Amino acid sequence: MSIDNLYQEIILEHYRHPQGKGISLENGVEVHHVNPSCGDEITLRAAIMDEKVGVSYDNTGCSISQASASMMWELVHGKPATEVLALEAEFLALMQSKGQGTDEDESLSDAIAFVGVSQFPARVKCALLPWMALKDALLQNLRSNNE
Amino acid sequence: MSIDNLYQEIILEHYRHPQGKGISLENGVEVHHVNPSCGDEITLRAAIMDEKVGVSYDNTGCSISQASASMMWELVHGKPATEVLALEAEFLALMQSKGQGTDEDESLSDAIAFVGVSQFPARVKCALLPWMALKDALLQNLRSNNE
Amino acid sequence: MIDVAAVKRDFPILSQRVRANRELIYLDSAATSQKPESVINAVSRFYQNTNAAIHRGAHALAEAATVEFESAREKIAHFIGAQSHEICFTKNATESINAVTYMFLNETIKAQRGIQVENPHFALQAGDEIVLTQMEHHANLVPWQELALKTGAELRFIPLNTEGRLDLSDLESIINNKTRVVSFVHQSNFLGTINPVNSIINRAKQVGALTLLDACQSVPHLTMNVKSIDVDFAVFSGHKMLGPLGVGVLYLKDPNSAPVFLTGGSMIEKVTLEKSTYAQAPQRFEAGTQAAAEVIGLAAAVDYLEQIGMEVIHRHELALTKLALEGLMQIPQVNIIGPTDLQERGGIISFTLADLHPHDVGQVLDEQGIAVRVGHHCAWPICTYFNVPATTRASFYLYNDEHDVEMLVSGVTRTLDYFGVS
Amino acid sequence: MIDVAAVKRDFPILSQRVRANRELIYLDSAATSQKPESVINAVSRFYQNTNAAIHRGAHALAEAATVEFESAREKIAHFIGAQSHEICFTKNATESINAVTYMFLNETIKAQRGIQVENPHFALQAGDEIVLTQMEHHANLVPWQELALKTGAELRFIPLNTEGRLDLSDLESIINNKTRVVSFVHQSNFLGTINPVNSIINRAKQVGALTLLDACQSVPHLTMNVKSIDVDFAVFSGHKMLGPLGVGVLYLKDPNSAPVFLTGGSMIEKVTLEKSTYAQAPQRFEAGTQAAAEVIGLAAAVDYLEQIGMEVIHRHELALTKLALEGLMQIPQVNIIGPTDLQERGGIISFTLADLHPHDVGQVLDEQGIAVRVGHHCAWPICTYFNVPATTRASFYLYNDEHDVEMLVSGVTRTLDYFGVS
Ligand SMILES: Cc1ncc(COP(=O)(O)O)c(C=O)c1O
Ligand SMILES: Cc1ncc(COP(=O)(O)O)c(C=O)c1O
Repeated sequence: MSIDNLYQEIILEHYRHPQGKGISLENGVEVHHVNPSCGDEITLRAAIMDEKVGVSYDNTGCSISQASASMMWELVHGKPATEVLALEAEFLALMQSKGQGTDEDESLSDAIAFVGVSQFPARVKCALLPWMALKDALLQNLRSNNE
Repeated sequence: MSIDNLYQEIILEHYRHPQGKGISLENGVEVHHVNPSCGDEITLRAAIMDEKVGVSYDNTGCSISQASASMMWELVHGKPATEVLALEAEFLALMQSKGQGTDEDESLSDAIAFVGVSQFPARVKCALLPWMALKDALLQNLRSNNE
Repeated sequence: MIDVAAVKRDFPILSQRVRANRELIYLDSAATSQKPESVINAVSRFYQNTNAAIHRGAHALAEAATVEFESAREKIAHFIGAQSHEICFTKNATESINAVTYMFLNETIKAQRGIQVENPHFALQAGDEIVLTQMEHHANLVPWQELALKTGAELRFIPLNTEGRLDLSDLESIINNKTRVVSFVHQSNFLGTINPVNSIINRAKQVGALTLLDACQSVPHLTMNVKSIDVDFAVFSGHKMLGPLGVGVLYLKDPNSAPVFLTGGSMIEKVTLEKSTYAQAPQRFEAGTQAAAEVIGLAAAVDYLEQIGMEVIHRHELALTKLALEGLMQIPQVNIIGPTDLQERGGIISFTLADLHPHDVGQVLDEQGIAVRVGHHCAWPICTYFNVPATTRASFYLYNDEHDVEMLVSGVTRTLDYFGVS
Repeated sequence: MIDVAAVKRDFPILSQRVRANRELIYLDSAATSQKPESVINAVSRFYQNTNAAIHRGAHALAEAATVEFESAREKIAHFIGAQSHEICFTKNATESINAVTYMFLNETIKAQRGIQVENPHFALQAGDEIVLTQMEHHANLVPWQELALKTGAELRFIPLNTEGRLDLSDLESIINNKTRVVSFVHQSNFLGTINPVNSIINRAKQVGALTLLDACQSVPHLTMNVKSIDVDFAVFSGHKMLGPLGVGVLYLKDPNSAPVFLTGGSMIEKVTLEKSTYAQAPQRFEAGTQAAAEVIGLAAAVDYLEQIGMEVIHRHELALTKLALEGLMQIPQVNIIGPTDLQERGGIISFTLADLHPHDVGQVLDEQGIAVRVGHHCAWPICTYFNVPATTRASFYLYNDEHDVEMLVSGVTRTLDYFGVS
């Protein structure tokens, strides 16, 4: 359980060069999530257009939460909503795997690197923060589409 | 620390045959005191006439609190107020003596028997209940006389 | 069957000798239970190996402490059939009940001031009714009196009958459309009576009232499942179920819609000088540094209880109660206050002895090493109803055996002798 | 002079190794302190020998438990210069503060409803002012926000300056004739600043306001006497001063005139179904079964502290703080948030490191066995003021030494290396 498992090169890379950061999307549902124990924050805007998910976000926080947001953006932006929700479920399972990984985790591509984070209970919330925000925004989108 | 120290013959005697019990005094200040942990209660009426203390009381409670009230009545009824307050202080000191007694405790005459009670912390309050009621009533008397 | 001799060996205090070198016969578990070595060690071990502020640090100890604390929560929740986030920790059952009464007070005041309330169910109006029973512990009476005084709500009581059971004949009128909450004890700590939970909760549901169960004397002694009784709140104390002092539990069926009570660190989401928002359950109800060692100790107590089995414990206590009732009732000067049969009762027996004051009875029993409780047992209205100043109470637990019961019965006879009562 | 090597041996946890077999460098005592063997044993011994419900039984154990509990109270009261009946026990300082804010709420509502109040000082009116500071722990902020919301009182704040001290230049206007209560922290758990207690209390007295001192970070670390500062309420937590979790203290200058907060058993005088009267202090504030083992453990902690001496402890911490400030300030990427000199400060140091997030800093320190705290330290408004998302915080206690400080300083350098920051 060395921290090198936590801070894998690809995570530090995303942290130094975050992808998709900055609120660029004009429409969509905006949510604001906070990790009260450390103060990490994310503002995320998501819309579903032609079944495809559009996401943009801005955040402050530790390397883990920033890298997670960056990789999440790469992974989900432009994907169908159902696929995005499945990815979210997969990522959650990965984070609960206590370092074991899951059977289906290849779908997460680079974000598999977060398996190391799942060995550090105090950091799991950091990695999950952007995904929780995304899920919240998507569900709100779907709900308002149904109205 | 056998309970025979607690239940001395004279205490049981007063418990079986309480002296002065029943509210007979017509005037005076009436107080009601309770020992919340066991439910012992005393209603006590006291007046100061010609510098002398008149007391009457009614009570329910354990042998210790009943005997204490009975002996207190014998000791203080008709005595000058200053002497009664001194006796109260003496009795309090006796009850705090943890079985050692005090230098001046002869003034308490039979009530010296309560020295045994002072070895049982949970029963000290039982013995003190009537005295606390008496003190309260006397101080209220004195205060209203000063007005 | 419980191997009581083996159980007794697990409880260091029970091998003590008291007063004039008497064997300790501990019959005061309804007040507080004794603790097995495993619980005492769980507490010490936490301080020796893991102690750190939970939910607040990224360092190794804090991480380990948080994991231990949250798995303890899971175990304790599971013990009563709840999910983790549905229970929060308090210092004792008394605080748990106050938490609920203050939730009502807070929402009532906010509604009166036109502030948005979190849950209108908690906002009372003058004339609303709160239903309790005549056999409540002060912990489940005084906080409601305070709430009624401050909100204009009114208290109503399900009455006792002379057998020491609830008289439900007027239930339909006592719990009516004005009733907003019904709060009652599962097993009476004074009488030993086990109340008909389902009848009362069903009636409360018919009128849309919230329900609170004071499970202080049931969770430690029988199998209890909050989901199957479908109650809104349940409270109990760790120290009565082999756990450490300083930890109580509040179960909430719908925790995230309940207003907050104590506020401060760790229960917040975001704070500015002017305004704060609050975290989700269970953190929402756990302000300040939590009693982690005690919670972990309580989980060890649950392990101990589960290993023996709650059904087994309940049957064991009933067997002792049968023996004690039979023995005591053969003494003509004994008057049992509470049910004299084994139907719907647990291992708590209150009695008076001739016209001896219970304080004196307890003292003579204590001289013989027998620890019972004397007084009003924090349920003064029961004394008033039965017109006794106080009672002597014996209560049994898994570490008591027939010998303890025999000592009690012979101790009572010896007490009569001591005071020369015949 | 403290013989730290000897002290460390008294704390079992400090000989532990963490992560990849690192020596544990515990620098998180401001969150919670570690416990010496004597405290851990005092708790275990109570359960092994004395455990019983206090103030409630006539039997031998109950008597012994009550005597131990009340002498622990006496010792703890004496430690802060108070009399026994002036302190009551809570579960933590957070509850102590909530107790006071709820006393205000309860009296305010009673006054509004025309019910006789116990003490009109506690009854607020819309427009009354409550003064806090900008550096309060959430525990001394959020409960007052709730009180203000429910009573219409307004919050005012003594502001921070960039040095991390209070700016008292407007004190006369901030504390004015509308001020009813002034509540503030003695030593900031975030900045290490020790506030000018006398100036603030004197001004509060001029306008007749009640005062509350949050002494969570002072009672454990310096000599404090509630009488000489003449404060109305003071609060602190046992777990930050070598004591067990689950016990806090509330000091009240005038306890018998304060309204009640938690109600239930043991705090009553007399109870009927309709109405209850309450006991005198301290029982008045101690509803339900108290955490006797923890209180007795806290008395053992006071013994330990007194044996070393609070003056000695304070000087020791200042020496370590000096060393740490010097060491850290030699690293150009370190930015200290809080006073950088030793005037009126204690052994708590918050800092940021380049633009690394404190969570990452804490993680790399932890990998080296160094336990610090990262985050907003339950004082989010300080982060907002200094415009930092969070800080890394090291805090010292009697069991830390120069070696610990050196490890911290070199650990910070190594953290910069790890993330390639130069
Ligand atoms: C200054 C200050 N006030 C209040 C508290 C709250 O103490 P507790 O969490 O023990 O209730 C703390 C510690 O967290 C503190 O440092
Ligand atoms: C039925 C019942 N309710 C409430 C309580 C209060 O529990 P605690 O004193 O642990 O808060 C007790 C025990 O004293 C009890 O027996």
